[in-house]
Amino acid sequence: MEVSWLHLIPLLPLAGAAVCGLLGKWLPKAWLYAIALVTVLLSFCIGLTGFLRLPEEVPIFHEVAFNWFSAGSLHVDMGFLFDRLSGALTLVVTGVGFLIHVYSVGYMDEDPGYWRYFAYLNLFIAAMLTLVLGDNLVAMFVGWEGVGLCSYLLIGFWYTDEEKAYAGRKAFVVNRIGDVGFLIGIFVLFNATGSVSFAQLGVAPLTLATASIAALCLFIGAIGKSAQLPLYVWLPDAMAGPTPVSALIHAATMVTAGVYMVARMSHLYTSAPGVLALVALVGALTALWAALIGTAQNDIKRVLAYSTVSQLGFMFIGVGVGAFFAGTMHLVTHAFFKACLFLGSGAVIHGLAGEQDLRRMGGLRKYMPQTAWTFAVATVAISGIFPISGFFSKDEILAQALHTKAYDFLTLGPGGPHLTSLGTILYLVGSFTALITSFYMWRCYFLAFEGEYRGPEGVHPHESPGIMTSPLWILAALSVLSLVIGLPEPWVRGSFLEHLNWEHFTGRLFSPPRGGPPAGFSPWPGYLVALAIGWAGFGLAWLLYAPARAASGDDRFAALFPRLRNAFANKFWVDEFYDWLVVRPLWSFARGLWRIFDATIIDGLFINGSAQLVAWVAALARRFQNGDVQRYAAVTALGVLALVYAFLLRSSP
Amino acid sequence: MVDFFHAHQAQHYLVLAALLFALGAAGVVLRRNAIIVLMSIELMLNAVNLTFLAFARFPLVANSPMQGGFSQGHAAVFFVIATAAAEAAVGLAIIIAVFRSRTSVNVDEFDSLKL
Amino acid sequence: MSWLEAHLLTLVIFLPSAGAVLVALLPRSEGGQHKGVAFIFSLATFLASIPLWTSFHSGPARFSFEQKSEWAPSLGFSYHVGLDGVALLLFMLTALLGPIVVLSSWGYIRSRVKEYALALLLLETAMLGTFAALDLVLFYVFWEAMLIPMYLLIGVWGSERRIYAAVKFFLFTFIGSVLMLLAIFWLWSNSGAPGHRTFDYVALLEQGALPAERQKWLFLAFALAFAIKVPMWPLHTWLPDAHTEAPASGSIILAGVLLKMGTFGFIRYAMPLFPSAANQWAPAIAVLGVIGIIYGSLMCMAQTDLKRLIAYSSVAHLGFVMLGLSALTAEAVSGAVLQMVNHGISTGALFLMVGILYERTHTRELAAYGGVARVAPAMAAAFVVITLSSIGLPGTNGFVGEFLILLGTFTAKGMGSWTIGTAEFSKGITLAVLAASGVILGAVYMLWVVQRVFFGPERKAASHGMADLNLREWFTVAPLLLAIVWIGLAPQPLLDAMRRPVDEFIERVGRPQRAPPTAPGNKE
Amino acid sequence: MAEAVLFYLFAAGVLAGGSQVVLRRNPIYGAVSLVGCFFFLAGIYVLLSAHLIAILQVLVYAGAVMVLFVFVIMLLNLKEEELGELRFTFWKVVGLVAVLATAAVIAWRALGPAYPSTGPARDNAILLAAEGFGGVKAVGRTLYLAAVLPFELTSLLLLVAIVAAVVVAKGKI
Repeated sequence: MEVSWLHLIPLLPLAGAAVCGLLGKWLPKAWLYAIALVTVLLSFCIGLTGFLRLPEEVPIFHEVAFNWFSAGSLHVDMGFLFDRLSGALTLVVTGVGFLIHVYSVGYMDEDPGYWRYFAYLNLFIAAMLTLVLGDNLVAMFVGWEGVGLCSYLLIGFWYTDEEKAYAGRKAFVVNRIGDVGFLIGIFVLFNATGSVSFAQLGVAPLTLATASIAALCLFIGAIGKSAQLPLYVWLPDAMAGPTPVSALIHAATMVTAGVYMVARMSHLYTSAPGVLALVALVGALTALWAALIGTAQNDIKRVLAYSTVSQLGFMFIGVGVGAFFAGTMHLVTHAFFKACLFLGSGAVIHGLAGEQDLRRMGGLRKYMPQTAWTFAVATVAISGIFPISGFFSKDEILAQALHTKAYDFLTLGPGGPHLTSLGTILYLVGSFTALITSFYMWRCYFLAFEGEYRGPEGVHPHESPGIMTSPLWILAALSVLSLVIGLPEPWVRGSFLEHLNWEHFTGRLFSPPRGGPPAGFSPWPGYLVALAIGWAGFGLAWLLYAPARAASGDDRFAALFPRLRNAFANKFWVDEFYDWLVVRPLWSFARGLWRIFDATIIDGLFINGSAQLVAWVAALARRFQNGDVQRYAAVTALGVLALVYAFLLRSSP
Repeated sequence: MVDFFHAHQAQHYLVLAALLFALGAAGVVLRRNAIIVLMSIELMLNAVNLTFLAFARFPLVANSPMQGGFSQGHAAVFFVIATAAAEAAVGLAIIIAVFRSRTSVNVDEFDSLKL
Repeated sequence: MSWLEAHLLTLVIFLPSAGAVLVALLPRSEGGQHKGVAFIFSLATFLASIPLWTSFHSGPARFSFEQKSEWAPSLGFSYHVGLDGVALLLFMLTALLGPIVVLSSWGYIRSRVKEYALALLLLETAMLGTFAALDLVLFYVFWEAMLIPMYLLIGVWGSERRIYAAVKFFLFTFIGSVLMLLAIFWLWSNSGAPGHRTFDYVALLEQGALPAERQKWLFLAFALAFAIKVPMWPLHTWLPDAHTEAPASGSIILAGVLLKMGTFGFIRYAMPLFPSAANQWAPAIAVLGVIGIIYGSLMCMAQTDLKRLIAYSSVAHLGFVMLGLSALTAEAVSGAVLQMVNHGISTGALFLMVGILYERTHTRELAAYGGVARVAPAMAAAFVVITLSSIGLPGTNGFVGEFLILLGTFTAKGMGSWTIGTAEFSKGITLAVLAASGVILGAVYMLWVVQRVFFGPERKAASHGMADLNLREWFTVAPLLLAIVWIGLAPQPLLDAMRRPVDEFIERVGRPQRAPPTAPGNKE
Repeated sequence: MAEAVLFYLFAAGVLAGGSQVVLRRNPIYGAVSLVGCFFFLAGIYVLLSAHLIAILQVLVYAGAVMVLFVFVIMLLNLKEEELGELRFTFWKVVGLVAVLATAAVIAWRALGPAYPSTGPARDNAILLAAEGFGGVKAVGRTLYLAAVLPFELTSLLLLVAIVAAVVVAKGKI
């Protein structure tokens, strides 16, 4: 259905950003907060209204705001597409975004750059909404790069700290690498179909080769944006930004854009099963890789960052096995509990006057009970312990991986072995990762909230004000309540909950994988295993980091696996490896190229060399120009003789 | 009259002009005194004038292609004379100016033009 | 058509010259009246050029606002001016930059102010004339006339090594121009019987294609002149020196307009006049463009001098433009033309900002900067926005241009392919992918600059109470910022204006006409 | 016949005067012999029917210009030791040889077959003589009709020369 109000959803926060950014310095604080919050809230309300009024038969709202640019055969509209997927994500973005705005009012109140902060935050919401709502790849790319920009600005928010500024730059550049992949993906699709809009791409017939290349290129974009191997390195560093930013951008919304894009392009990805398998594999590897690193981090935000990378890996397993609904469902639930976790960590940091080191926390449950409770709820959710949302969404992914038929047609090379067992491998890796996830999340909880207070002297841990704790409670509640969208479809069939069931809800939205969706399996075995895994992780954490002796838990862990833990703690030396492999060689190469090629060969040898040659010739010629007029006259006479000779004796008969 | 033309065609005048030109050129090349150099230049100019007049008098075609006919040769001589007068005036002025600063009129001592 | 309408273009072109006459008549003095006159006249030029934009519509005529007066009919040259969409955009850009340039060095230029104002005004007329000329001699006259004021701007009001830079600039440009002049004469002598020869661009264009063998050499002669001006790798080394030594106003003109002369020359003269040669050389030019993109970006990463760095970034950006022009698809050429405008705005603005910084700190060393954002937040914000435009972030003008160029190149099937071993690589796709890496490198070096200059702890240059943008500086920066966002959000009017000339360009160059067969045995 | 005698007489005078200019060490003798040379040259011009030019030669050259020379020579009043010796250097010899060779080539060529004794040149010359060729009227018509622009420009040239001579010679104005 064509409507004319969709553009308001991203436009309102954008207007808020403009007002805050241009006038914020002079506006009274209260006004500024009001503008920033109300614009987001209004967007949420519009989104909610639209969501509830989506027509049943064709659940799509569509609007072409204006023709952005067209040249040759290319036609790019600034158009918006509001269907069940983008609608739900709009609600998540504006909803969680609004809560984080509220939280930020408390968190950033004392920072002199608060107006800048809210401008960026609103700009981010606008960009993210453009990404989600864009009805074509280019509009999506606008949001895609826009969120990257906001991420850059917010990570480097405290720009006087060189390291934080560097982290922002790193995030942007690494994202750019992915973005270029995304761009090339757009070009491939345009080259093949002559269009960039989802509506036409969703039905365009594509050859396997084109689909694979396009899917691969777009996935490179997703790898960058969603921090997957090998481009995940920016996300942990991105924790340099204010904590609410980490919650909103680097956990709940922006980083999930890659998952959203793959789901949005399900038609393309199901046409390229090889790339689909790659998506799942990358997701699984990243999930495991980041979870392992997460076990040995001491910065509370870094633990959460690696857990985000790991959870994103889970989502990619979900979309990679063709279960787009499972991946996106985890996206939604993850948004709630991860935002809750990050905000909780923010409250901890706030209450400890900036302390982020888990080793210098402990026993905080006594000082900040609300934070501790909500943190615990979210930890339960992420560990996949029954019955909170994470359990269902994560298990749905694993179950879909185990039973997937997406790879049935896939062989390893022409005539090679079939890849039917790939799903099982993914399941095993995913389950093991779930175990580790549960372990490190509980470790984090125990270290921070249980045991004795080990923090710095003179700091009085205290609970945060209500404006910060209330979003925590709401998010914790959402983490619990969102379990309803993950209940297995057979359980809710017929009841009013059916409409809330994610699989049912998004049913017609995604193209099924080539082998069709897995059907007719019982969820119970998977649930039992998952339950066991969740508790096992908790148990392991308890063994090593039991509240009473949490402080020495790391030592016990190190005693068990000394080398492994060292590798985890050093993040597998990936940053150092990239530095050695790419960063430093590139800069040295640039300098060498400049000195040797540009300055010496082109400029020195050719340019100044030819000038030098002219100077030599001139120096030679100068010896004849000695100022003696009579010698000039003599030479002239010689010339006249030559001319006369030539004219009179040579040329005429 | 006719016999005279028979005996004295342009070539005699041209040879005379060549010799006069050579004299002037030799003066320019050989003499150091700037005034004499200038006078030698006048000689050369007159040699050129002589050629103009000779060719104007003994044309190879019946009608001149130029407007004004063969008198154009005379017009050219007229301009040369005017130019020569101007040149002599400026040249002598330069000689005076140089003599003031260098107290010499020897051209081989004037070499400030060299790079 | 009223008299004013018929002569509007000429009036706009020569309005700055009128200002120059006035400046010349004013007595030499210490006060600001010379700069004032220059500002008023350049502003008036811009205001007078606005009707050109508003009343421009692609009618049946190829060129709007055309005016032709005989000059020397026996020699075949005339005063013939007119604008098509492409020229109009660059013309408007020049008119917009005019007053900004005058304001930019208002406080910095303190010596020989009268001559300075004269040079700026004459330069503006020459630049406007170059874009509007439709006669090769007129074009050449304006083209060379730009050289002299620019040479003086660098050589008189520049910094330490200004003489070296000015001479280098002059010689580079001049060497190319001379060959172009020869080619122009050749075209003229070939354009008809004696007495009926012409230098008129339109007439020459309509005469049809020359033999391919001839086209090759003539194209090379024109292309060399323009390639130096662009500048294309490896003829770029005059640019860093000229930019580094020139005063801010000179740098803005250089980046904003003069470099466009090269690319404009390609799209207006070199390629349409010699279509089959252009078609034949296009892949080579595209390769040089891509080399320029990557090489220029790498050079940026190696610089320690702020202005030199931005100068090298021009090499990269102009590489994009050349790539787009030589891709010969409507998308890429449109993108290239748009990118010319974009580069003029954003790199002009970058040099403006650097000039503002330099005026305060008197250093261009990156190492001396740091933490400027803390003392001058508005300056930092403006710089960041310009940076984003320069690295082509969506929502700014840079994105649309780069996107169209890359997309157009990617889909350029006419370029053929390279064969390496058994694998076949489409030239368009390969070049687009390589060029896209420039997008990454662009972010690397520009954000590095932002961090180095504005972020981090306050270093030497920022410490002695640096003032934020003052009102005059706001007046110079704000129009450019507005243009960045405006073109980024609504580029369509610009694309509409250039549609017709771009289509004609593609029509002519993209599919080469059958060139008359060359002499037997001269098989190409 | 008389004309032939006159021609050789005048030619001898011209060459004698010219060589005195080159060979005389003191410029004042040179100047005086140059005047003589110009007079003889005027005679040659008459033989060529260039009556107006011959008169101008005497008036302008032998009169005005040479007076200027003599005046300057007197003004400078060079002393004996300032006159300078005639010194032969390598380049002077080269120049002299080149000059003589040039004259020889021209003379040899002029005496060659380009102007046959009979033929068009002779016929044309006879025709021309009948038309008052070289008189004031003929030359004047050419000057004022065909070459009026250069003629007027000459006045400008002379003006410039006057100004230049004053500026250069005066030193300080």
